[in-house]
Amino acid sequence: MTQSKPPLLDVRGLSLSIATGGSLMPVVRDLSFSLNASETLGIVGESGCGKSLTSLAIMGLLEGTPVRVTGGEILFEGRDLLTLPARERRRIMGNEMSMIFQEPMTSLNPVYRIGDQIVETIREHQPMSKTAARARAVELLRMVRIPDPQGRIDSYPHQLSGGMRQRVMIAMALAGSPRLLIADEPTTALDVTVQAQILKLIADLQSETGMGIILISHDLGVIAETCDRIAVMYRGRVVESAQTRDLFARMRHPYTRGLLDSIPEPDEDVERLPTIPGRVPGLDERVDGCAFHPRCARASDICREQDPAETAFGGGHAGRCHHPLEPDA
Amino acid sequence: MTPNATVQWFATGRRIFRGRWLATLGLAWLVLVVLAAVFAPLIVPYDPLEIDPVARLTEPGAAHFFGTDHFGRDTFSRSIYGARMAIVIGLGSVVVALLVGGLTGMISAYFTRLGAFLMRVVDVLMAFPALLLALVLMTILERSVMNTVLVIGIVYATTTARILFGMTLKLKNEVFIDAAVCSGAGHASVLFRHILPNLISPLLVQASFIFAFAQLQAAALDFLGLGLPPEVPSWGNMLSESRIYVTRAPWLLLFPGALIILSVFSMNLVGDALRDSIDPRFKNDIKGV
Amino acid sequence: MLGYATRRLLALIPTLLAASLLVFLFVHLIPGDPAAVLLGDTATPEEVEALTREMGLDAPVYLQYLYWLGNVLQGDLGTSIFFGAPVLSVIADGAETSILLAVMTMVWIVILGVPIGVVSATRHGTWVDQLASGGAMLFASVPTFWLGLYLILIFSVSLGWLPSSGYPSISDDGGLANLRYLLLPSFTLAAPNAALIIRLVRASMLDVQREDHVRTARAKGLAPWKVATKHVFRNALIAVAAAFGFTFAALISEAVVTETVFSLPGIGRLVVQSILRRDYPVIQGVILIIVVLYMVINLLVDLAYAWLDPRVSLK
Amino acid sequence: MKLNRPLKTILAAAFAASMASTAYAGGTLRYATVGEPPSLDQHVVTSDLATTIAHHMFEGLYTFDASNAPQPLLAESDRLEDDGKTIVITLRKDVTFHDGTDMTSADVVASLKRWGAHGSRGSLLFSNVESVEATGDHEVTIRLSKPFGPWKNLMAFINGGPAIYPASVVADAGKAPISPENYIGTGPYKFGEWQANRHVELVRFDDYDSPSGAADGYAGERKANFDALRFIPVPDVGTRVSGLQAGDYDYAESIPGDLFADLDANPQVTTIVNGGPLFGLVFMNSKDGPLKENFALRRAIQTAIDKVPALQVAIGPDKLWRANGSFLPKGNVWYTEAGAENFSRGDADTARSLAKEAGYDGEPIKFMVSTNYPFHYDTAIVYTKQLAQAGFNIDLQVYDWATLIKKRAEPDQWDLFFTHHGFVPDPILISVMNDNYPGWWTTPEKAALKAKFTESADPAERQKLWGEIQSLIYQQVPTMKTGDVYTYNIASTKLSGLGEATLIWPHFWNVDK
Repeated sequence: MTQSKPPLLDVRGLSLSIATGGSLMPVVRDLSFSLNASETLGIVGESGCGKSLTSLAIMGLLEGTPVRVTGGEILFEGRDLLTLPARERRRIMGNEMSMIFQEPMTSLNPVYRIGDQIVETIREHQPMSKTAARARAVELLRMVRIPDPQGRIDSYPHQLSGGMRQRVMIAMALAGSPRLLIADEPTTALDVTVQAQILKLIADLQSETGMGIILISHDLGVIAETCDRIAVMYRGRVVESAQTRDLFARMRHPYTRGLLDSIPEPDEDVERLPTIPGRVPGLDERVDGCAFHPRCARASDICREQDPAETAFGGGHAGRCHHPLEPDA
Repeated sequence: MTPNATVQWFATGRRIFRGRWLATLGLAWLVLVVLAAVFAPLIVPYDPLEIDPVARLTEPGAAHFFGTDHFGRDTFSRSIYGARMAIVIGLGSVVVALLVGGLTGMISAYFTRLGAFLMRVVDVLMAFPALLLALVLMTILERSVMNTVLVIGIVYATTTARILFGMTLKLKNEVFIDAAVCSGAGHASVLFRHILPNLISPLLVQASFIFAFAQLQAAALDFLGLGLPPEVPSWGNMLSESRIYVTRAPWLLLFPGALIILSVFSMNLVGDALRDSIDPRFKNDIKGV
Repeated sequence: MLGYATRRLLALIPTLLAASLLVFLFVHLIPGDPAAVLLGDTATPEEVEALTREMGLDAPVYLQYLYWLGNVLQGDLGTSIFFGAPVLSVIADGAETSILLAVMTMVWIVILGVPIGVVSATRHGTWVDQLASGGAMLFASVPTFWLGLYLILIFSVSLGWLPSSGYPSISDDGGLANLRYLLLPSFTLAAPNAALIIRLVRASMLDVQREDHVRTARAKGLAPWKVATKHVFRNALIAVAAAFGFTFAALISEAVVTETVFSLPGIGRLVVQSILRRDYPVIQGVILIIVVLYMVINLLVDLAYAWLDPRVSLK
Repeated sequence: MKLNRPLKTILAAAFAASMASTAYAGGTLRYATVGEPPSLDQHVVTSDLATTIAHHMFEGLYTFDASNAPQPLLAESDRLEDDGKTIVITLRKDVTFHDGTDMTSADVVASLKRWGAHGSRGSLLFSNVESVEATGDHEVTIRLSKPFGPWKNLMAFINGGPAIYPASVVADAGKAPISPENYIGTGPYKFGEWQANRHVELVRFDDYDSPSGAADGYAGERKANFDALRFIPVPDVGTRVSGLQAGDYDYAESIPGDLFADLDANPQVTTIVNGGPLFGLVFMNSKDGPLKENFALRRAIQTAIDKVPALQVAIGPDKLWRANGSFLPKGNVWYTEAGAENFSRGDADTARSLAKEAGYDGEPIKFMVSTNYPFHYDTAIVYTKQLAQAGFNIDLQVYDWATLIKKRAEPDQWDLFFTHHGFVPDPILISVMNDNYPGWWTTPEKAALKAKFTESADPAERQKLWGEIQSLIYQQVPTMKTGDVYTYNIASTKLSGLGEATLIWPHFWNVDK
C-alpha cells in the first residue's frame, strides 16, 4: 500500500443536516469512504437514507436546498471541495467530475436542442469555437452509442426516448472527460432492457476512460452487477461496506440481508417476495441506539440503547451492528 | 358555532397567518374596517350628508379629524360610512361574480356539451375590454350602488367562470367523484355535495382578490363619473369629487386615498396568505394581483 | 404554422359575429339621443327628430344592425356622429397615442417587472424578496388616478421635469422627443401591471427552479447568473409570455382612467367622451376593434408559446 | 396613393427629429378647453366652446364692443327705412375669404338665409323677415313684416349667429353642420386642422384686412400675433390647472371657484374673470306632472329656496358669484329688479303653507340634474335639502348630461331639471323665452308680452316690457334663476394684451406671448 498518490475521492466524516426553522436535523452522519480511479463504488439504501444528498454534497449542488454540510471533508484528488472558492469548484463541476440523474425525462432542459445543451457544457470549460464544440458533441453522442448522431444533435429532448435521453445525459457528463462520474439512480426510470444497455454503456465507458464511478441505487441487484465495492446506507450512515464479492459472500448486517432478499428473482412468485418489515423512521423521529433496531429481528436491549460502532470484519469489510450475521458460505 | 368549531377556526387561522406578520396586520386592518362599517352610526361625530356652507374646506383639527369637503361635510364621518360602501361593494361583487361565474364554470365543466357552449360565450365576453364594458353597462343601467355591484361582479364573473371550469374539470376525474356517481348520487348532489366542498378554499382565495379589485374598479368608475351615485359617501366618490382640491385641501385626497390603498393592500395580503395555504393543485389557477 | 393561423382566424368569425351583435346591442341600450347632444341646448324637438331621421337612427334596431354589419364587413365602421368623419379615421387619430402608451407601458413593465421578479425569485425568502413582493403588491393597491394626480403634482408642477398632460403626436413639432409626454402616464399605467408581472415572474421562476434540469445546469458548472437567465428565466418566460400578451391587450382599454387624468388623446378617452356624446358608431367601432385585437393577441400568444416551448405543437 | 395616418405618422416621426421647424417660431397659443365642440359651424351650433374657437375664424356683420353694444364688423354702415321695416346694410369692400375670394353681398345673403332657415337663433329674427336681397355688390336689404327691435343684437351675437360664409359653401348646406374642410371665413385666423380628441388648430390668415378703429371689446382692430391657435381638449379640470402651472398650456378655461384665491396669488398665473356671468336655471314642467299650471305650488318651491348657501358651496369665493335676481347683470341695460324680491326668500315655513294651499300632499317631485357640471350638482344637493326642510318630497335623479337632455324632452319624465345659461346681449335669446324649450312655458300672458317685446324698436319701451316679463317669470315660475356665476379662466403671465376681463368668449387677436 503506497500513499504516494491520494485516492480520486476521499470523503471523511461527512455530516449533513437539514435546517428547519431554527434547528438542524442531521440526515447524514460521519460518512467516510474513498474511491480510486477506474473503480466503481456502489451506494445502496432505501429512499431517504441520505445517499442522494451525499452525492449532491460531493457535486456541490446543495446550495438552494435547506441541507447544510455540518462537518467532514470531501477530498477530490487531495483538494477539499468544501473549502474551495465557488468559482474554482465550478471549474471542476461538469468538467473533472460530473453527474447523471435519475430522471432523464426532466433532467434535460426541454426548450433547448440536445446539441446546444452539450455544446454549452463543452464551451463552459474549454475554449472552443462553436463549430468545434458541435463536432465534439457529435463525437460524444457517438461515444454513447446514439445512432445517427449528426441527425439527432438537433432534436429536442421530448423527441427522444427515455433511454436516448439518458445517453444524452451521459454524453453531456462526458463532455469534460471527467475523472469521476456520479450516477444517481441512472436506470431507475427506464425499462429493464434499456437499463441493462445503459449499465453496460457506463461500464464500457469506464474501461475506455478509466474514470472512477459512484453508482447510487436502491437496487442491490443493479449495484451487484456493476460495482467493485459497495456501501450500504441506512438512515444517514454506512452500515456495511465491502468488496462486492466479499459482501455477497459474507453478508454481516441484517439490513443488507433484507435488501438482498427483496430482490425479485425472475422465476420467483412476486406475491411471496419478502420485504423488510416496518418502515424507515422519519427524520424528525428520534431513535435511540441502533437506527435499524425497530425493524430488526435480532434486536436486543443493547441495540435499543447503544449506537453500534464500526467493526472491521477484515479484508476491507466493515459494518455497524451489535449482532452481526455469522459469515456463512 | 360550537366551541369546538371555533377552536378549529382559530387553529386554521393560526396556521395560515403564522409567521406572516404583514398579512396579520392586514387582517387586523380589515377587521377594523368591518367594525367601522357595522358601528358607523355610533362612531361618527356628524351626519355624513350634513351640509355646512360656513365650515367648508376646514382643515383637519379637533372639530373635524379629517377636515371637511367643499360642502362642509365632515370627511371623517364620510370616511367611516365609506367603509360601509367598501364592504357592500366588495361583498356584493364577490357574490355576483361567484354566483354567476362560479355556477357557469362548474356547470360547464360538469355537463360537457352545455359547457362547450357556455364557455364559448365566456370567451366572447372575455374578449371585451373590461373597463369599457363596465362603462357602457353603467351608462345603460344608470348610477346606483346595486348596478355598480352588478357590473363589477359580472366583469369578474368571466374570469371566475374560467377558473372554476378548470378546477371542476380536475376534480371531476378524481376517484371519489366517480365513487359518488357510482353510488347513484344525482347531478346536483355530485356538484354541490361532493365537488363544491373541495372548492371552498380556492373560492375563498378568489373571493378575496375580487374583493380587492372591486374596490379599485369602483373607484375608477367613480372617477369617470359612472360609478356610485355621487351623493353616496364612498371612498372613490370622495376622491373623485375632491380631485381639484389636491393642493387647496390636500386632506380630501390623502385620507380617503390612504383608506382605499390600505384596504386593498390588506385584502391582497390576506388573499396571498390564503392562497399559499390551499391545495397545491389549485394554487396556480388563481393569479391574484 | 400559417395553416394553423388561418384556421384559427377562420374560427374567430362566429365569435366576432356574436361579439358584434353584443356590442351593437349594448351601445344601443344606452339612453340618450345623439341628435339632441349634437344640436345643443336650444334645439327644438322637431329639429332633433329631423336630424335623427337624417342619421338613420329612427329605423328598427335590427335593420340598423344589419346595415352596420354589412358596412363593417366591407371595412367601413361608419361615420362619427360627433366629428362627421369616418370612424376609422377618428380611431386612427387616437391609435397612435394608445399604441405608443401601451408600448411604453410594456417597456416600464419589462424593465421594472422582470428584473425585480428575477431578483425576488433568486433571493427567494430574503428581505429583498419580501420588500420587492410587498412593494409590488402595494403598488397594485393604489387607484390609478390617485397615483397619476400625485405624479403630475410632483414631477410636472413642483419639479417641472416632465410635461403634465396632453400628447402632441411624434409627427408634430418636437418629433420623438414628444414621447416624454407619455413617461408619467405610462408609468402610472405600468405600476399595477408591473406588480402582476413581478409576481408572475417570481412564481414561475420559483417553479422552474425546482425542476431537475436546473440542477443539471448547475451540475455543469455554469455560473449562477447563467443558470438564472439561460435556464430558469428562459423557461419561466413561457408562462410569463401569455401575461405579457394579455396585459398589452388590456392596456388599450385599461388606459381610460390614465388617459383622462393625463388628458391624452387616446382611444380610451375617446370612448368615454363618445359615451357622453352618444356617438354610437365610434363606441361600436372602438369596442369591436379592441375585441378583434384581443383575439389576434390571443392567437399571437399561442404562436409565441409554440416558439418559446418546442414541446407545444400547433394543430 | 393615399397614405393612411398611422403610416404618415411614422414617416413623419422619422424625419421630425432632424427637421428644424420654423412654422411656429412666432408661437402657438395652447388653449386648454373643457372638451371638444360638436362643430364650429356658428349658424347651427350654440356651444360656447365652439364660439371661443370659431370667432377667430368666422365673423358676422356686427359684433359687440366692451359695453355690449353692437358695432359693425363686416358691415360698414346701415340705415332703417319704412318705419324700421326695411334694413339696408352696406358691406365693407376690403374683405377677403380664407379661400382668396372677395366677400360680396351674394355671400351675405346666402349666409343669412341659411341662418334664418336652419340656424338655432335665426328663426327669432326670420319669423319676421319677408325677404333678404342683394341690392348691390356690397349692399344687402332685409324687409321685415313688422319692426323687430333686437335685430342688430341678434346679428352681433356670433354664437348660433349669422357668421358670413362664402355662398359656395352655404348654398347647399342644410340643417346639418358644415364639415371642417368647408370652414372658410373672413377672420384673422383660418382653419388649420382638427385631430379628433387631440386638438383643433387655427393658423394665421396672412391676407386678413382688419377693421379700423381702436380695439374695443370685440370691435375695432384685430391683429393676429400668434402663428397658430391650438385648442386642446383637457376635460379634467385638475389637469387643466396643473397643466397651465407646469407650462404645458398658455391658457385654460373654466376653473373652479375654490382655486381662485390660490391661483390669483400665484405669480406665474393670471386670472381672468369673465365679464358676462352665466346663471343656473331650474326649469319647471309646464306640460305635465304636479307643477303643470299650478303656479301657486311653483311659488311655494321658489319661496323655500335660499340661493346664497348653494352659491357658496358650488362656487366658493364671493367675488365669483352674485345672488342677483335680475336675469341680466347689474350695469347691463337690461338690468331690472322687477319681481326679484322673490328671488331668494329661503322661507321654509311660508313655503310649507303655500304648498299646502296649492294642494300639495307630499307626492314626489322629480328633480333631474347632471354631474357633468359640478356646479349643477352641488347646487341641486343644497336645494334638495332646503326643499326637504319645507316638506317637499324631492326625488333627485342624477344623470349624465346626454341622458338628461334626452329625458327632459319627454314631459312625463320630470318635474324639475337643472341647466345653465350663458350671458346673452338681449333677453329674447334667453331659453325660457323659447316656447319649444323643455318646460314649454306658453301661457297667454307670456305670449302677449313677448309679442309686444319683439315688435317694439324703442329701447326704453323694450326695457320696460322686459321688466314686466321678468315679473311674470317670478309669478308663474317657469324657471328659477340660481344666481350669477362669474367663471374665470387662467393664463400664463407670459401672455400680454388679455385685458382685465373676458367679454363673453376669450379672444386672442391683439394678444401676444
